[in-house]
Order: sequence, then structure tokens, then C-alpha cells
Amino acid sequence: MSTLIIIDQPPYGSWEGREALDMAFSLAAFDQPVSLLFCGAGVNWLRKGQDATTIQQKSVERNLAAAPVFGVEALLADNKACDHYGLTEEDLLDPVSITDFGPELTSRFDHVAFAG
Amino acid sequence: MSTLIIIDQPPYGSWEGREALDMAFSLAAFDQPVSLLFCGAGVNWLRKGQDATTIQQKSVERNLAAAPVFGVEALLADNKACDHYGLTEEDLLDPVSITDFGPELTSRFDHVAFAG
Amino acid sequence: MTRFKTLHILNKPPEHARYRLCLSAIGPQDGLLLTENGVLAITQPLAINKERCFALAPDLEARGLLSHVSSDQIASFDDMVDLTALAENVISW
Amino acid sequence: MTRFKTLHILNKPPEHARYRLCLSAIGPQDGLLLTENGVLAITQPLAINKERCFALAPDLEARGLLSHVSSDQIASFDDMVDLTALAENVISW
Amino acid sequence: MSNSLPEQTKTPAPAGVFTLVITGAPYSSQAPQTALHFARAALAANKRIDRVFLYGDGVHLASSLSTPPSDELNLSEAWAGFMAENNIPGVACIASALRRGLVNESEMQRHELSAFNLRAPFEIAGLGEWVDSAASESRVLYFHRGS
Amino acid sequence: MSNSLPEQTKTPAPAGVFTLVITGAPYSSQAPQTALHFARAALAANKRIDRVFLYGDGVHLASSLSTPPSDELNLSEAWAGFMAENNIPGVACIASALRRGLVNESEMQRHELSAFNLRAPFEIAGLGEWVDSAASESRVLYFHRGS
Repeated sequence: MSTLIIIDQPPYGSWEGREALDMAFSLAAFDQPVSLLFCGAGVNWLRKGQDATTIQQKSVERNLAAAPVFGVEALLADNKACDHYGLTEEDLLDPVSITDFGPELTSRFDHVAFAG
Repeated sequence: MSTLIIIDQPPYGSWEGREALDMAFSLAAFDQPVSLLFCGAGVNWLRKGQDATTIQQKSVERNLAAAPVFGVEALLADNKACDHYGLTEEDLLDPVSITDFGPELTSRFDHVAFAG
Repeated sequence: MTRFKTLHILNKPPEHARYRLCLSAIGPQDGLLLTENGVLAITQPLAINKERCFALAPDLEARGLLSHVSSDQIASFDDMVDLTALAENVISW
Repeated sequence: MTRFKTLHILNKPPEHARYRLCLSAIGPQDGLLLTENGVLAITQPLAINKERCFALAPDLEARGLLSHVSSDQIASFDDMVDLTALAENVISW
Repeated sequence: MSNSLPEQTKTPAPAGVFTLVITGAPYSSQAPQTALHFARAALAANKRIDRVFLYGDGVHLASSLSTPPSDELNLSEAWAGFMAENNIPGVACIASALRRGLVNESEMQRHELSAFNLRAPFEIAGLGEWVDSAASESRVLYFHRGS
Repeated sequence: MSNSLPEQTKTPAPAGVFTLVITGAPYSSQAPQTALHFARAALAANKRIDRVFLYGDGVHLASSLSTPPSDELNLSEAWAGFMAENNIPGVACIASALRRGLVNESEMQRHELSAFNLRAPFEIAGLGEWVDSAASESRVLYFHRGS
């Protein structure tokens, strides 16, 4: 049973991405294989240099950096979406791999889910 | 003070359109000039022959038919959106006028609002 | 009853970002079930074989679209149960 | 402080249907203020004069985009108050 | 419906057990309504529903205070009745619920709140309940908002 | 910010009074947070806020039971405090509120509910309050969800 959790919403504007992260961390905590995929506007989660102090939220960078430690197998980012937002490999947080969204990717998992 | 309430969400899938209608009816009830504009997927509110009995909701057709009676000045539908959904004048509920969405339209009103 | 590799359940209108995302994830052995706002897709050109694309009857009816679809493509909730039970995987968009 | 005919406040990302709707409603004497998810628009080509397009500083900062915008285009909440008070009309998308 | 596609080479047994995850709120999205219609059809087809899990905005379905106009379906009531009749456990995710003001009696006491508003038979529990379903043979279906 | 566009020929006095309409829920959208930052800046600039109106999913901001984790801002509490300090009335639309399970003491009694969960100083009233603002000289600003 391997799970792919998809985040397609940008950070800070809604809680959906945070709740997706909680899903992934919970699976990992129970030793279930899980990966995270960022696509669409969701790739903006992965930009370096975020600081959400002024909007009184917690920056998501630290959460994401902790993902491999907590046992999340991979952080994946859709190639086209990164291009669309001008994100090159250098702009992205460290543990992220660029990939291509499509049926080949999703069919590698038994269970594919969004948080909302 | 004239108001334009815009509905850009399709019916039944969310409550936003119903709550937009309530806004328009309230303004009209207090004798404030108000029109409704349907654009994007919102033009699907205007298709004849809706029957929401099986999904246990109230059909929106009757509400819309009542709009002129309640004092809503105009029901407007965006031309391009109607085209996109294959809606011709014949397919639309009676009191609707087709118009072009854009700055010329919105600038005719003092107050332009969405329900959500 | 058809058994798909992945059944994609789509409840978003064509303007929605996830609508496009869903369409780009449909593989050659997959099926598409349109529900709620998703049934509006049947007014649009879809790059998927009609034999693999269904729409939920009550949602079509609510939106005045029952006559827009051939009866082969119309699914009841009973059909939805069968489709989801038989598919190898299901993705709700 | 600039006085616009209509000030458009946009808080949706470029993938959102209402983002496109907003851009199609901007007249020649109008201004655009990007807030929340809307600040992602500054990563995209926009058909609006830079002198009429602003983005909220705290939202840019949160999303790591402060350095992507020239200082003329960066608005504080104080600027937002002035822009909305001075405009003839305001539309929140 | 047609019956046209060839069967796949790999043909596992059809799912007999479903878990329904509802993330769309009632009176905001159609998700709880669609999920209830699906749930009824599933039981009619002799499938089992092991759990209904409310997540994100979906936790509002468990409110005991939701009071729609009398000519509209009370979705919280309809869901609670369906679950009680068919012995299906309903769980609202605790993290989603607390943020959104949905609490049971013990959370009320723990956080010194003035009231509780969780409708029986819904309970409050962690994401572990969802992991439990995801890790089992159960087919997990999601009902999200549609706009 | 630049100061580049020519002034319009028609130049009405700048708005001195604002009405804030919040339609996005806390812990689901950023709307209540952005509105609060705006409201603080407006008062600092000597503007007046005649009313905060909660509509649609925005009514959840008036919940007295919302309990985010201790390291997250409690938005309901922050808004209630801001309104009390500055004598700004806050109104949740009654139709939106009842559907979504947000009730005050008198609605609890009228509908024979088990509890109430409206946080003071928020009140419950009809859309007439919004019409009142829309028909006045007040500038009505909307804070919707952003996704």
C-alpha cells in the first residue's frame, strides 16, 4: 500500500496544503509508504526564502525540510508547473525531485489523494 | 447606488450562487437598484429544464423566474460563457439578456460584488 | 460492468484548475466518472473515448443536461458503486 | 497616491477561473492590487502597466517573492487603505 | 451503461469494504449529499462501509447546531440517522475539528470552552483512524468540494 | 509605491468609512487574517469601520469554540478583541449562520438546540444590515477565500 498525496494549492492562502502535509506525516508515522507531489500552483510551496511572520502564519519551509526525517519517501514537483512559475532546480527546497505529472506517475501508487 | 451581483459558479455544486441571489433579493426588497450577472460556469444557472429533486435540492429556475417580480432590474448573461456552454438564447430562461463581460459593463455600477 | 485500471471521479467544472489536472492524468485503460459540477464537462469536447466516460444521472438531471448524453454514458449511484468497487484504483479530483 | 477609476483586488492564483475573469475586466483607468495567493501573478506576464499594478508586501514576503518585484509596485496595508479609499470603485475578485 | 472495455489482465476481487472521507462542508459544497447517496447505494449493493471520516471543512457535517430552513434537507441529521441505523462509525479529525470550532464534551472540558456541538454518533479522533483505513483492504473514497 | 497616473476628472472625496464583508472561513482561507490587517491599518489612518459583516462560510469566524493549536493565532479571539476595543459592531448573517451551525442564545431557544456558540461581541442579524451599508456612503470591501 503506497500513497501519493497531491498538493495543487499555493501555501498560506488556504489550509488545504497544511492538511495534506498532516496526512502524509501521519501515514509516515505509521510506517506506511507515502510521497508528496506538488503540481499546479502547489509548486509555490517549494520556493526558497519564504517568511510568513508578517501574515502571522508559520512558514512551510521548515515543515517540508522535516518530511524526509519523518519518513516521507519523496517530495516530487511537476516539471511543467515549475516552469510555469519560473522555478528552476536552484530555486527549490533541497529534498525535491522534479518529475512529470501524468498517468505513469499516479499509477505507481495504490492510493492517490488530495486533502480537499 | 446601483449594484451588480456576479455569479460565476455553477448551480447545485456549491451554495455561493444561492447566497448571491439572496443578496440581490435583499437589495431589491429595500428598493436598491440591483442586477445579476452570470458569467463563466455561472451561466449554467440559466439553462431551461433543471430538475434537482433527485439530489434533494430546490431547483434554481423558480427563484430566477421570480427575480423580476422581486424587483431585480436585469438578469445578464455573458455572451462568451454562453457560447462556451453551447447556450443559445432559446436555451435560456426567459428574463435573461445576453451581454459582454468587461470594464464597460462593470463600470456602469457603483458597487460590484460576489457572494464568496 | 467495466473494470478500469484507474477510475477518475471528477466533480469540478471545466474552468477549475483541477479539471485540467484530472484530464491530463487519464491513462489508456482508465475511466472517467463525472459527478456534481463535473457533469458540465459533457458540454465540452473531451479527449476521452465515450465508452470510458460516464456522468451521474441525478447531477445531469439537476443541471438540465440529461438529454445531452447518450444513455450508455449515464450512470446511477448503483453504477457508481460498481465502478468504484471494480476499478483497481480510484482518484477523486 | 494614485486614484483609480476601479481598483481590482485579486487574491486568486493564476490557475483560478476568477483570475482570468478579473484580468478581462480591467479598464484603462483601473488599478490592480494583488493580495494573498494573487501575488503569484507577478511571476507571470501580465497585460497591465506596472504603474497600475501593486502587490501586498506581507503576502510577497510569505511566498518568497519580495525580490521579484520592483519597490514601486510593493504595497503595505497602509497603501491598501489609501488605494481603496481613493478609488471611485473597488471590486474584490 | 456500456460493458465494452476488455478486462485487465490483473483482476483483483472487487472492493467489498469502503471508507468514505468527506472534506467538503454541507451548505457550502455538495460533497456530503453525494456521499450520502453513494453510501445508501453501497449498502443496497451489499457492500460494507467501515468508517466515515470527516476532514478539513468536512468536519462541519458533525455539527449538532446546523439548522437549515425547514424546506431544506438537514444533512447533519440525515447523516447521523444513516450512521446510527446502519452501525457505521463516523469520525471527525481532531485537528480539523478543533480549529473549526467543532468539539465534543471532553474537548470542551479540556480547553475550558463554554459548550460542545458534536452530534452523536460522530466522534472525534486523530488521523490514525484514516491511516487505519488506508492501510487496510478498504477502498478509500474522497468527497471534496466541487468549486 | 509610485504616484504616476493622472487624477480622474471626477474626483469624489476619499472614502472615510468602510464596511468589511468577510466570506472566507478562518483555518480554511486567509480572508479573516487579511481583513484584520486591513482593519488595523484603516483605523491607524483615521478611517472608520462602521460594521463587519460575516457572510457564507465567513460566519465561522464568529465561533466561540474555535481552538487552534497554541502556537497558531486564534483568529476568532483576535477579531473579537479588535472589535470590542474599537467599538465596531460585528454581524453574522442569520441565514448563513443557521445553516452552518452558528447560533446565539435566542436562536438556540427558538430552534430548541442544545447549545450556542456565537462569540461576543458578534451578533446575528439579516442581510438588511449589509444592505444598510451598501446603500450608505460607506465603502464596502469583500474578503473572499483565495482558492
